[in-house]
Amino acid sequence: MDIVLIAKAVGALSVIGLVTSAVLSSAARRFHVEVDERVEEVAAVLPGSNCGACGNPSCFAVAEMVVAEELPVNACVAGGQKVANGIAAIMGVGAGDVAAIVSSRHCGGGGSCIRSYGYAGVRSCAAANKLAGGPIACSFGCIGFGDCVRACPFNAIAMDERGLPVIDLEKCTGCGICVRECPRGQIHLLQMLPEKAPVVVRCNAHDKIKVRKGNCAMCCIACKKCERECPSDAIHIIDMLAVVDYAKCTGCGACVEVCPQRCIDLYGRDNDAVAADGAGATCGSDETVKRGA
Amino acid sequence: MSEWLRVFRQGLGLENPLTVLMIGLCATLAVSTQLQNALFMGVAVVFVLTMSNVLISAFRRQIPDQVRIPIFIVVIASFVTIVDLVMKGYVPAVYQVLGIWIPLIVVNCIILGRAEAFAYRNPVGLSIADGLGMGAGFCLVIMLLAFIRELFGTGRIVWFDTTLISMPAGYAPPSLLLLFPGAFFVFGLMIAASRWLNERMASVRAPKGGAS
Amino acid sequence: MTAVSQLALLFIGAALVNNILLTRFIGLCPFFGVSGNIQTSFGMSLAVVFVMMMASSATWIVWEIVLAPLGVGEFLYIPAFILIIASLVQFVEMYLRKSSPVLYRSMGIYLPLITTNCAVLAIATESAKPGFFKMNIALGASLSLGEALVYTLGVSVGFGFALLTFAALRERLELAPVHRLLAGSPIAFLTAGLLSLAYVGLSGWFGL
Amino acid sequence: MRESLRLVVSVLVTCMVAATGLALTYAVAAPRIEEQDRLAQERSLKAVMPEADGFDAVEDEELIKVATSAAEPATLTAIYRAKRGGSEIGWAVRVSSRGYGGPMHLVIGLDTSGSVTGVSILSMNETPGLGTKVLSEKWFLAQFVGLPPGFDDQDVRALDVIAGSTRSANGIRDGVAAAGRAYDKALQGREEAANE
Repeated sequence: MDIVLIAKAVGALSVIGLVTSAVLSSAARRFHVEVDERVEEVAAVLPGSNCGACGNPSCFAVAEMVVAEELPVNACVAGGQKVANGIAAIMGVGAGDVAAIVSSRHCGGGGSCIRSYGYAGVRSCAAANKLAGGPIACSFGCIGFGDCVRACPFNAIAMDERGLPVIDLEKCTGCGICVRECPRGQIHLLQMLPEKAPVVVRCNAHDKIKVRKGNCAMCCIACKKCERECPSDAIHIIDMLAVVDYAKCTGCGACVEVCPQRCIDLYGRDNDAVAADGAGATCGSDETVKRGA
Repeated sequence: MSEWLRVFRQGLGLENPLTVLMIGLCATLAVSTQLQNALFMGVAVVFVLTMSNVLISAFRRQIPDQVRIPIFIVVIASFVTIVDLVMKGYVPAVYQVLGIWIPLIVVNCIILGRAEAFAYRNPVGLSIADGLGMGAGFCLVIMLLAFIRELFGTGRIVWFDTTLISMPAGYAPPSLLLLFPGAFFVFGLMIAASRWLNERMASVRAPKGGAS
Repeated sequence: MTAVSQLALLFIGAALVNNILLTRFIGLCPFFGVSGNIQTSFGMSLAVVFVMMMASSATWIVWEIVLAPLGVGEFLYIPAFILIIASLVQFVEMYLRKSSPVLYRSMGIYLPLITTNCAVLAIATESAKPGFFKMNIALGASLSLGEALVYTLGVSVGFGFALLTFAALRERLELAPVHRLLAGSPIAFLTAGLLSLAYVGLSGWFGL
Repeated sequence: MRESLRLVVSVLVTCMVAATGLALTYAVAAPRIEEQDRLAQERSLKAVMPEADGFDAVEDEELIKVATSAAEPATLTAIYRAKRGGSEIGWAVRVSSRGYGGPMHLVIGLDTSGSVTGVSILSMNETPGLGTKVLSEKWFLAQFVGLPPGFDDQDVRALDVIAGSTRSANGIRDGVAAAGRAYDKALQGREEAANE
């Protein structure tokens, strides 16, 4: 009765099945991509967070380029020395030293900073910054909605009770994404410093002193006391803001003691005077808030 | 037997394909304008899911790994075509409405997902449990969604040409619920409601549990 | 109406007026899965446009050469088409991994996701054997290969457009203060509802 | 080589089994499907010509061509000759015209003298609640019944529309007007020829 129909149906479908599976199996052979197993090993050593600090889209791309000798063994900035040594071992090559850097915050204001208007929009620094220069009066300070916290692939940044991002120097790999992500990153609110930088200035303001003091109790008032006090001539007032020259700075901490605004903090990766989470923030802590409020 | 029940209940509650795993949404939102159609869709999905689970897990050793996807697809497609033909022949009115959604069961993420994740690795018995469980989970949610949309969208539920429930006379049905945006709104609120329900059940159980 | 304006009408109709995602509800699985951020959505849209064009032409050719002449198309089109699409996706994935690893990394990882995408199968069936979307094309009128490709291009561009607009919305949703019960997928559904309301508004634009 | 052979064979076997199964199901279901289609067709035509008991499609190429050109801009999809007890009592014309949300497919019944015996909608995609009023407002479709023989576009234009869904209503009016034009050009001439 309908043997013809069945035959035609079986014929049609098996032709399609045959063609597709034949094409697939031949393609599987012809397009077989021989993956150098060293690429897998190198990729395993890399942090694998595709942070892009080294300028490449993904760690897998870096692994392939390192194995193909297009990139040096210590290409991974985020991975630092540990990763560089690991890759060198795999590649059987000497590992150069990696200039380790960490991120730092130049603002101590946070909650105590005067608000210029009430902001109820999307809780992102980038969005708030676009609205009349941001809800805080100081146009150089930290808005505190945590764009850097969300952007950090190594979750090394956390907001503290003052509403300021605190960078955990152990986890920070110096990839620089937080500086790119922060709307005020370009004006050095967040800045990459050498990992051993012993002190950091918790202010980034360049406006007039009188205006600055009106906005925030923790600002640098360019009184030059730190400049006179510093034994190794490492800190200078440039454009009415204290700037540290980390080549000369010996980490004696004299400037931290003498600053009347207590606006300079101890910092640096293995600086034992600094609390484990790299906060070490005297600036903006409770007694200064009381004095400045 | 308890293993069978565990897998079955998993499909209904913990891993409900729609509210929890969020797969197989395509047909759900489109077809849930009438309770009757939702029933047919649910039954079709249960049939196809269970039958393909059975066949795949029965031959799971013979199916070579590299070509398992094409074979799964041909098996599922055949069952879907059987449903398609049976519906076209015996229930044309419903087929008129379900139309495109029957063939789309083949690519419904639930079925291929379960075939790959469960049937290919478990014996036939458990696969049936999983098929029925997942299918029932799908059926439950799609009929609930259809019930809400039809009752509030048209003012009454028509079940095989008999009006089961109808809203009070003065009710002016917002036809938006029958349109596509309505489906998104109702489904979103349904998930929120199920979360609220889970929270309340958890909080009701917790204090008692807390004492021990 | 000249042929070109007919095609343009078909394109705009498929892309905006009858947008497959927001007015036809087809292909929702990746719509909610991938639209977490814009980069993944962009990669997904590229992959969808690429695969849909190839899938539609493959199914159109197989329909004209194998299924229609033999007259078995009526009940074999589902397994045949989905078999073609699945192997096509696997073939493209292998080819991409070999020929251009960079493109593969940005687009390739979405390819397996596309095999289970309802939109690809729906449009492949529609361009080979029109009939389901009676709204688009007059009942039963069959499409020439050119028309099928323009129609598929319209649909896939519409798919990408809807996906990207929704991804942008969802990224902002991540930061918006949302009620704890609605956070996550419920608010995504409500936003999709509003977006689809906008697209449905287009329906009276011009009759097709 | 043996390995890839095993792959191809396994896919092939699955395809063959599936194809046979489907062919058998189709063989069983096919007559039922045709039966349902024919019944659906019958019901839609009978809706416009209640007293007819049989319809057969008109195959006369030349006649269809004239009627289709007359029916522009609506597209005429089919013409059926309605019969009762063997004698011809009129025509059923299937037309698709453009509504608000896309094409609307209608069937218009005309008796031998050319007056409208009924209008019914096969399928449309109008907005539920607004466009669908052409269906729910019973008087709208009923007003076409009894259009005098030889009615032309002006008579149809004179009939009233539904507030809030003018474009859908116009869609239906265009369809009926197209059927009228088709009748004047093609069917009438055909009917005289049959009388001589």
